[in-house]
Amino acid sequence: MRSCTFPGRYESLTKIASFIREAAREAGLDSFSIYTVETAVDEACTNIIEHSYQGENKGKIDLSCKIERSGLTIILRDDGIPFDPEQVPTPRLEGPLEERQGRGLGLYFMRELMDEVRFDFDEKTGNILTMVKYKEKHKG
Amino acid sequence: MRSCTFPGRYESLTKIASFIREAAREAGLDSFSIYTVETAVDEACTNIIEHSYQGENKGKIDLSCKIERSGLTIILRDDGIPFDPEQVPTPRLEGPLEERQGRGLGLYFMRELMDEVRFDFDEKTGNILTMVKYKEKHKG
Amino acid sequence: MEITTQQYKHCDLVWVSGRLDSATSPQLAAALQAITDTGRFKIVLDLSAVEFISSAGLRILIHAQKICKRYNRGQIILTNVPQNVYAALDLAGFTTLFKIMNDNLTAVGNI
Amino acid sequence: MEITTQQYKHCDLVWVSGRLDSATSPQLAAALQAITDTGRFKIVLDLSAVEFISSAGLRILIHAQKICKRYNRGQIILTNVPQNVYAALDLAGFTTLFKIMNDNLTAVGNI
Ligand SMILES: Nc1ncnc2c1ncn2[C@@H]1O[C@H](COP(=O)(O)OP(=O)(O)O)[C@@H](O)[C@H]1O
Ligand SMILES: Nc1ncnc2c1ncn2[C@@H]1O[C@H](COP(=O)(O)OP(=O)(O)O)[C@@H](O)[C@H]1O
Repeated sequence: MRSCTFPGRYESLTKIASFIREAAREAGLDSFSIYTVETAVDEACTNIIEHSYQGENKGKIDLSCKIERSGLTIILRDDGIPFDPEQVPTPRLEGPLEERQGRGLGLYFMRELMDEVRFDFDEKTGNILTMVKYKEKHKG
Repeated sequence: MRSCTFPGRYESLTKIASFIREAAREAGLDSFSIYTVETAVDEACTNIIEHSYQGENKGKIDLSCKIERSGLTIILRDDGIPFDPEQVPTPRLEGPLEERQGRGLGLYFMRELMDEVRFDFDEKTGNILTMVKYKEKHKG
Repeated sequence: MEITTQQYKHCDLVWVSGRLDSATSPQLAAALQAITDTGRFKIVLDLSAVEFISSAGLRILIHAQKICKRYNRGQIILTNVPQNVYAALDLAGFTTLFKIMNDNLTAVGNI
Repeated sequence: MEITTQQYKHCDLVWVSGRLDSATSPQLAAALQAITDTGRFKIVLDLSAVEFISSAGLRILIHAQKICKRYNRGQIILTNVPQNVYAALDLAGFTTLFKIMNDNLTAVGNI
């Protein structure tokens, strides 16, 4: 278990990426899986800053990683507002340019790129996002 | 003194170029001078085929080289028609595109690129073109 | 992140390096807008040196593509797209919205 | 001598290698005419691999340039001109009659 706390601003994303790549490497993920984990965590942290805290420098992001035999578990904690992930529509991935949106891809990316994505909201613990990436052989 | 006879056709130009580059190298000319000699000889041989023989495969070109301490002397001989080099006008090297000609550059190139250019026409010997290129230090 | 822009007669070539995330994407947005603001809508975007792209980066691309393609004025062509960046484009369903070419010469010649 | 032609939307890129003398220049003339005969008059001519050019080769270039520039239709831009080839162009007073550029991308982008 390794943990680190980062200030809730976009500048932190580079450091968060290094931290998470390092953990993913140690967990034995292949290089493309490392990239997908980096992407999912970037999307999650961006959402915490943008939506949960509703802006930069409003709060912190706690990041913990558990390296297990089966893969990597990532836990992100923040003290911003909760939300209902079930209410978020899946983005439109086909159709003409004018009907496509640059918004609404983050959650979709997280779900597509990680094997498990779970949100827990609690007054005491704050918002907790748990994401798991399995190694190839532990999938399915 | 080295000599070689080539069939009077454009295909010979590559072989003539190799022959003359080799001689120029042995004469101790610098690499740009070698290129200028190659050019002058190409122009001279093209003129022999085109103007003196008035076409390909009408006669031969005798090429001789004298390597001297001061540089390289090249002698080209053919049995075609004579002409008066004095009657050839110098080409126009300035002015707008429409007034410029692709023709008439060969003789000018030979004279510019070589240190000496002399034509001798004689019923018995045929047409003889003598061109000399001096090494840098023997110039002027 | 570094961005360089080269203006040609027919188009502009933009080269961007580093991470395209929420922190840096506004710089790319500004560079592209600087071009479209002058009425130039044919842009070749060389992604060879992009190490990472998030949905924030993709958002910039699709927004700029909408600006460029409006009224058939132009387009953004992507070149030298690294495998990881391509995977992100693909996941977002964006690969059909951009011409993707192997080199800048082909893109500049055909835009 | 080898000649390859690449057609772009805006122009054609012609790459020629070897000797441009009286024997081979007609091939280049034919390649250029094949392009201009289809009504395309913007040609980038990459001379990087030309080892030698005589006045016969220069003649082809100026003739094709006249065809391309007539009625402001287009032009031939020369790229990657080797030093020896440049010297021949210069001797003929042709360097002012062609745009000479360092690379194909710049030429294709600006023709
Ligand atoms: N951590 C979060 N806290 C609060 N709201 C969130 C969070 N993550 C996502 N959301 C909500 O879900 C929506 C979709 O998020 P996402 O798919 O990342 O796209 P985008 O951020 O571009 O809107 C957001 O607009 C926001 O309303
Ligand atoms: N070897 C030659 N024999 C006969 N006439 C020649 C010869 N060389 C040159 N000439 C004449 O001189 C003219 C100019 O020659 P040149 O400068 O090489 O240009 P071009 O060959 O393009 O006409 C030729 O058109 C031809 O009339």
